[in-house]
Parts: sequence; C-alpha cells; structure tokens
Amino acid sequence: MGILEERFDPNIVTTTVDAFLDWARKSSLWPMGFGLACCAIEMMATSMSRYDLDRFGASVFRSSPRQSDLLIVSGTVTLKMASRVKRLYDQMAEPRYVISMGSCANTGGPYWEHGYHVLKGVDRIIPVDVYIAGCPPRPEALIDGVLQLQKKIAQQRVVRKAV
Amino acid sequence: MPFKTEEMLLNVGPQHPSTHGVLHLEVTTDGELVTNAEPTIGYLHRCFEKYAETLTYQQIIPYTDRLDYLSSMNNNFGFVVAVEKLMGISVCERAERIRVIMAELNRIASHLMFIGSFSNDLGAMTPFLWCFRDREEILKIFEEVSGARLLYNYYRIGGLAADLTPGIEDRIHSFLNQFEAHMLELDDLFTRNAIVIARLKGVGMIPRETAIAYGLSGPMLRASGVDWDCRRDEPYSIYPSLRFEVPVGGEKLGALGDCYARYLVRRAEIDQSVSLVRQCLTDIPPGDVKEQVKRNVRPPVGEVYVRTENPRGEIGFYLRSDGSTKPSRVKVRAPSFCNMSVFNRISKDILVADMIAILGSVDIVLGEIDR
Amino acid sequence: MDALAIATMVKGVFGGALLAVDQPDVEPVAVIEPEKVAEVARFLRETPGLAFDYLMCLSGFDTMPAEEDHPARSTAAEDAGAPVADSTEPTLGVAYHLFSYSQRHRFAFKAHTPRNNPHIPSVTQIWPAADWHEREAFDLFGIIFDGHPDLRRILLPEDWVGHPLRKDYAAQESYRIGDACVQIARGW
Amino acid sequence: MQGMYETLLAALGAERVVPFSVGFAALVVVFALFAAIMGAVVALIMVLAERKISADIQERIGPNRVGPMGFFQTVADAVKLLTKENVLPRKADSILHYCAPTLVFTGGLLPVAAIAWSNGIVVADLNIGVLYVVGTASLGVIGRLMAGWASNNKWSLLGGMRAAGQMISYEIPNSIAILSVIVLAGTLNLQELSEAQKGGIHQWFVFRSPFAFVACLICLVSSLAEVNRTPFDLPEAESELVSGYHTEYSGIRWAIFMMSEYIGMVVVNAVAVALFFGGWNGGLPGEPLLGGWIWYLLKIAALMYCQVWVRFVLPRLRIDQLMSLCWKNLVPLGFLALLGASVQALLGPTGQHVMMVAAWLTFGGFVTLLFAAVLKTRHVPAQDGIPR
Repeated sequence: MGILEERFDPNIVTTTVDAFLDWARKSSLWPMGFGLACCAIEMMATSMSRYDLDRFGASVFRSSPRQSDLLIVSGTVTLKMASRVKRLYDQMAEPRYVISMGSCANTGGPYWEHGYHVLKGVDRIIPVDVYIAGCPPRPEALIDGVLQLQKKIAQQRVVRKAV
Repeated sequence: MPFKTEEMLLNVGPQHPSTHGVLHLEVTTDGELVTNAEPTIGYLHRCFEKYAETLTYQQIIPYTDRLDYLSSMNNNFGFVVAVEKLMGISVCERAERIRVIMAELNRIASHLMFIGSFSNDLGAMTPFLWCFRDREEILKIFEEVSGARLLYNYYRIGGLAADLTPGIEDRIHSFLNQFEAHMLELDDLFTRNAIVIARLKGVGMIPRETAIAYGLSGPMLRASGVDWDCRRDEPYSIYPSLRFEVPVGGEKLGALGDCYARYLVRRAEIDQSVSLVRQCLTDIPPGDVKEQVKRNVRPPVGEVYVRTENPRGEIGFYLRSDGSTKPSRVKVRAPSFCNMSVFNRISKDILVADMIAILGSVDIVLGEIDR
Repeated sequence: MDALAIATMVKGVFGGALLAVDQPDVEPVAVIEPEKVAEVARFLRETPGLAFDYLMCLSGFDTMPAEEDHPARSTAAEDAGAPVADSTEPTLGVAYHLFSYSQRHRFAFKAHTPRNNPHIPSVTQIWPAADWHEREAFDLFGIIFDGHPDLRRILLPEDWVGHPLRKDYAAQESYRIGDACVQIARGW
Repeated sequence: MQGMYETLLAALGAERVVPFSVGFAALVVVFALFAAIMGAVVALIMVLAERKISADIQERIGPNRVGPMGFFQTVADAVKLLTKENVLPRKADSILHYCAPTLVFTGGLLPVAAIAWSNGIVVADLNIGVLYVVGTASLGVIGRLMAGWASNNKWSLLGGMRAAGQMISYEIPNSIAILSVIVLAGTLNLQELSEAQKGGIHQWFVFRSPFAFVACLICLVSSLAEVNRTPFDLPEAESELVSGYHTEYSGIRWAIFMMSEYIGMVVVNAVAVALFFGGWNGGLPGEPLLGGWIWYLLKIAALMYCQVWVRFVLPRLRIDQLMSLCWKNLVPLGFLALLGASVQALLGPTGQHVMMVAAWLTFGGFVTLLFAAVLKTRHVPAQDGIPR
C-alpha cells in the first residue's frame, strides 16, 4: 500500500476501505509450501480432499516465499534450520502472517528438555500470529488456526492510522 | 567462435517443493545438466539418540513415532521387537496379529504418500490427492485403535496399548475392498501413463552391486534385483506363518534399478500388504494384548541389533543395555539415511528434472535421516 | 555360517587382534583391536566363504555410565595408554554389524578406543555405506576415522562445539542464528 | 475502414458533434480498453473455474466461503495481490524487472484486438489477422526471458531459458498447423476465416479436410506449450524450479504474469476455434442463434476445460522429451499436413467432397481410438461407506 498506509483518520470511507482490504486479505491466505517435520504431513492432509483448506481460499500453496502470505511453521525448528526459517520469513512480501503449528514450533515440544539442537519455540526468531497446540495438531486444529488468523486479520488497520 | 559454458551452483533446499522436508542439495549444474549433487542433511536433527538415553524403554516408544513419521507403527514395531529380543520375551499371538495388521496398513499409507509426492514431483497433481483420500481412510482406522492420526504410540513392550475396537475388522475389510478398486483407478491415471513411463524408465539406474555396497534396503534394494525382505528372510513376529510375495525389480517390474522399477516395487508391495492384512484379519485368536510386562522394564546387560522391514527399508535398532531402566545407547539405522547416501553417486550427468525424479524415487523422510 | 565359527576363523587369521567375544550365547560380538579394524573388515569382506558385502549398521557408542549415576569425569584425567578392552575404564567404541547376501549370515564386531584420543581406521574403502555412518559417529562422538575421504560433521552445523552423544557432553550455552543469539541449555 | 465503427458512430449521431476521425479514434480506444478489462475479467473467471474444476477432479469442494459458492474468491485474491508488497531483490536489474510483467501482459493482450468475436464485433479487423496474432503472442517470450534474467535468481534464470526455448520451438509447429488452414481458406483475416466456415458443422475446417484435422491436433498440443500449461509447464515447474521465471515476483507484478497466462489461453483457444471449429458459427446452417459471440465463447470455454482437464491429469515432460516431441514429431507431421492441405486447395469440388469424407473418417477413427482407451480404464463406481 506504500504511501497510503496508516495515513488517514477513521471515517466512513477509510473504515470501509479497510474492511474491504481486510476481507480480501483474510479470504486469500496463500500458505507457503513449507514443511519441516511430522506436522507438515498433517498440513498436507489439511489441504487434501477430506479437509480441503481450499474452501477457505487458503490452499494455494506457493513454493516461492515472495508470493505467499502465510508461513505455517509445521514442525521442529532446529538450530541448523533456524537461520533458513528466518530468511524465508524475511523473503516474504508484506502483509505476511505466521502460524506456529504444533508443539515443536511453539516451544520445542517433546524435544524441549534435552534437545540440544532444537530451537525452543519459533517465536524466538520470527513473530508468530497464531499458535496451534498439538503433536501433531489435527487438521481441524489447523483449520481453526486459519480461522483465528482470519479473525485477527479482519481487525487490521490498513489505511487508517494505528491506534 | 568457441562456445564457453560456466558451471552454476544451485542450492536446492532446505526449503524447496521437492525436497520432502528440509533436505539441502548442493547442485552443480551446467545449464540443465546436473554434474554433481551433494546432499546436506541435519536440518531436522532432533537429538533422538540423546533423548533415548534419558528415557526408560517404554518412554522411548513415542519418540520412535517421530523418526519416520509416515510409518510410525512400523517404527514402534521395530523398537519393541528389539527390546523384546534384548529381554528374551515373546508376545501373545493376538497382539502379534494386530501388530502386523497395523504395520501393514501403515506400509500402505506410507507407500500411498510416496506415490502421491512422487507424482507431485513429476508434475501431476491429482494422484497426490487421490492417494491422500485413501490414506485418510487408513488414518481413520488407526485413530480408532490408537487415538491418534499420525503418531500412534500404539505398541508396547510385550503387547499393545489397546485392543481392537469392536467391529473394526469389518471396517478394515470394507476399506480394503474399496481401496483395491481405487488402486486400479490410480494405475490408469498414473502407473501406465505414457509420460510417467517416459520420465522414469532408465532414469537413476542403481546396479545390484552398488545397491548392496551402499547398504540400500527395502524397495530401493529390491528394485535393483536383490531378492531380500526381512519379513520373509529374517523373520520376526508372525510373518513366517503368512504367505506373501516379495516384489523384485527385473523382468516383471521394469528394468533393473531405475526409478520406474522402484515405483513399481512399491506399487506391488501395496497389493501384498493388502493380502497380508486380509490374512491376519481371519480368525484373530482371543487373548490379552495389553502389556504383559511391567511398566519399567529392566533388560539384562547386553547389546542387540535388530532389523525389521519398514516401508522405506530396514530399520535397525542397536540397543546397548547396562542393566538399568534406561538404555545406554540406542542407535537407529534409518533406511532413508542409507538410501540417501547413494544419491550423490547416481545423480551425475543427468537433467535437473531427472534429479528431482530420483530424489522422489528414493522416498526419504527427513525425520529418520536426521533423527 | 555361525557367528561363533566366524569369530574363530578371524581368531585363526588375526590371532591376538581378536580380544574377546561378548555374549557368545545370545548374539556374539567380537571385540577387535582398533588398529586392526580395517584389516579385519577387508578379510570379512573378501574371504569367499564369508563375503560380507553389506554393512548393516555402524554405530558409535560410549561406555561411560549415565551421568546421574556417575558424575562426569574429565577426559583429560584419563590415562591415554589404558588397555582398551578393559571395561572398567570408559571408552568410546564403534560397533559394526555385517550381513552377507550371498551367504545369508551375519556377524558383528566392535572396537574400543580411548576417550581422549579416539582413532579408528575407516572402512569406507571397503563398504561405501560406511561413509555417512562414520561421519555421523564423528559428529556425535568425535571418533576420528583415519583414512575417511571427507570427515566432516554431517548432522550438526559446522560451527557446533562438542560431540553431543558423549555421556559427559555439556551443551553449549547459546547458539548464533544470524544476528540473534538463542539459548540452548534449559529452555527458557 | 470498419463497418462496425461506422455503424456505431452513425447510430450515435456522432458525426454531427465531432469529426469522424476523432470519434473513430475514441471508439477504438474504448474498445481496446474494453478488451483489456475483458481480459482481466476472463482471467479472474478462469482462475476460479480452474480451481473448481480441479476440485472436482480431485474429489474436493474447492473455494466456497468467499461469496456465494466461492464466487468472489478470485476477486479477493486479486485485491490482496494488488495491495501486496512488491519485492525487488537486491542486485536485480530493476528496470528489466519492472518491465518484464508489462511486456508479457502486452504480448498477451495485443492478439485480443484481432480476434473476431462475432459477425462484425472485432476491435481491429486486420487483413493479416492470423499473422498478427502469432507475431504479437510471441512477444511474451521476451518478457519471460527478461523476468528470468533480471531477477538475479538462478531458478528464475533457468525458468526463463526454458520458457524461451520452449515457446520459440513450439511457435513452429503451431504456425505450420495454422498455415495448413490458411492455405485452404485463402485468407489471413480471422473474420473471413469464420465467414468461410459458415453453413453448418460440416463446413468447419476440422471436418472439411483430414489434413486440417491433423493440423488441429498439432495446434492444440503446441498451443498448450505456448501458454506453458501442464504437461508443458516446464518454465514454472513447481517441483523443479520453485516457480520458474516468476520466482522473485510478488504482488501485482506476479498477478500480471498469471493474468497473461490465462489471457494467453483465451487467445490460443480463440485462434484454434477461428481456424478449425467454425469461429463464431453456431454449427447449423444460417446465421448463428443468439449472436455469434455466445458460440465463440462457448467453444473457447470447451477448449479451456480440456486444457484444465489435461493439466490435472498429466505429469510434466522433461526438457529433452519436450524438444524431441516438437522437432521430431510435431514439425514433420505439421509439414505433412501443410503439404496435404496445399494439394487439397488445388482440387476441384469433387476432390473437396472426397476430402470431407476422409476428414470424417479420420475423425471417426480418432474418436473410436479414444473410446477404446477409455473403455480399457477401470472405472470404480462409488460405494457406500467411503465418501467420494
């Protein structure tokens, strides 16, 4: 949005524009085809026939970070991988959102105590919008995570000034 | 005018659509021609072996789920067989039968995942979804018996976590019937597709000697013409009492050791697994499948190496016990780890697209490569 | 062929290099002098009646008891010249599990090497499968395989400190990721 | 020059207000804008249709939450892409990087001008119409090569090179196939091509000459390759090259690439319809019912459905197979078709009738083969208990 972003006072025009843009953003969350570990399989299952994430418009898995809006950190982030995850996040174009899927991405999960090579939570390197618990979370949980993220996006201010 | 080309270094992964996780390939290419592809692993090193030393034997089982997360039942199976051998105990027939049913169903699920992701690597999208459709049915069965969709933690040392739920035999039967029909459809869509055959025939040949020297196992080894299957030739559990064929690459199943043979071997194994599940389902004897050993097992001092047949090959557990409740060393010989080590050898002077096809045909799971 | 018979055969050729045979009743494991590993391996691979063409598994291990039982002892205090087979002194070791597709028999042997200067000849030339296994044992135990063509860390990053599967391993405090520095030991 | 414009201007009574040339120019601009907007709208509809069709093939539901039956899904996608950040990689060639999508889009839109949507509805009634379409459509190659080069990304570069090699190669069989019909019709004007196929389905070129039938198959295959669709989607092969030449593009620039792809599909199918399937004729003798453009769009939609269908069924070819298919199979076959068509053009009325019978026989043989293949597949009826 560039020069128009967060410039205007709230009024009937700007609130409507914001509502429209938020609607577009939340209805078209394209995740990055980025799988780390076990949770990635459940992420795939979520986008497949039975759970069909595409119903929410959120199943256009783009393989390039430039074109994706949503980074689903699906699995254990290790220290060797952490710098790559961070780089992928940096490569994504704004607006971008992050879902931390599963206990490993949230806190290190079952590898928390002795996992010398496991990052104890992906939020230590990139900001996270929605955390999903589970090891691995069920597809329903991921869908719920996406819906929660949609709720969050619906409240975003785009052209209105930030509070 | 002399035409000068320059080699280009391509980094495939750790995030790339075809790496099936977090594998990193350092690829040297000359235009479209791959001159060298060096895999770098370790991006998913979750310290399983260190963990295993801090946990009791029963506590390790859920961690084995997470090694090869596409075939958790088989990992559980391998581990409990290893511990049972270390302790010298045997399990009741009912438990063994259920174990085999679940392991074979998981083999089907894992091979379905392979076919799906392999077709995706080749650029066909629909088989992926069709495979997942049938995989979901298997997951439903697993969920019913174990309560989990992906990581089951279902096997116990000396038994199982839970008995079969009532009426599940019929549901498995009806699934198998529908599934076999679906597989015929998949054959029409994918197996006999002219483009698939053109893309895979003669690509990524692994001769028999190379396969053995690099320690390949499972479908990779059998596609190269080695007639070996741990379930038949080094039997464990109740496999000796079951009848099944071991598909081997060669005249019937494609050329020797190319990508198409590897695909066909896995495809044929699905049919064998269906037959194995059917055999096991007939008159399962009654019995108590819940663990017959106490919770904190204390194996005697000693060491044991046990290998069982996973969908991806032999999973070997090298256990060293110091007589306490925790193992002093658990080494996992992961099939994907060994299968992947041959990749550099066979991915020379091929096209980029072939490299992706070979990588797909190896069918790696990074969870067990990196552990 | 029976594993014990193979052990006898090895004993006949290499004599004193075969130090002992562990658990002969259950699953015999021959203990080999570390310097002789490559030679024994080549013998097992190339002798026609044995023909061990398949290295199933190569595992490093550490014989030091777990940390909670015995507080970690400093490796420097250990005597470099201690007898290797002496199980009272903790050592690092490597176990080899072999199989022969032509003869359909298996065999296992292992070698112990001192903790402060662990060296074992590489068997990569004999079984290419050993390449990654040896790199892994080097990565996680710090065992140096002499003659390995490319002995680098395989699982952990290049700038990692220490060898985690040693029983006395203490994880490094923090690890740098780009500009950030994350704590490793004890989570929060 | 143009009947349509003159009629419109007369109907508006415009000559009395502004000079004829000004009114004419204004109308041309309006029509051109209309074509461009139509292009964008077609792209939006096509994306949604593709997602719905693919969902059907893959036993899913597809988008259904955004608007009724997910109808506004692509609107949301487009608005989101419009407001998404445009990323310019460091060390990228900024000017080329900016220009590339525009050039591709231009190459996609320019041919739309010459397409005769119905009897009298055409933006520019060029007498070299087909030549113009083929020429401008290949402008996209330069844009894709630019995108691949300017992104400073090796995947993009490989994708751009693949795009260049593939699209230039497939121009040749495509052009030869088109030529075979041109020889038969004796005109390059798309409007006149449609006129020439008036009078019922038997007058369509595909049913008038066995050579045109072969040319039609060549044209359909190579037009798939022209628009980089599976099984020829090598330039953006997802599992190989991440996203190919548009790996580094985000936001609206990337959307422009996507739109060009769909407009390209419309164009190649419009050309194929105009050449082989009777253009805007309804298939019955006499004037087309309900206006020719409906028939034209329906035929384009049918061909597009086939393209989507093919995309979700077939895997991707390898680059050498792609090239050998083009140079070793399609090009020689195309030349044969051209030769045959040229001979046919010299024949008298009796010869034309013989050729028509031959064309129907060829068609019948093709359909029989197709059905034989379909019968060999083992379709599984849905059973109870397992959701389909």
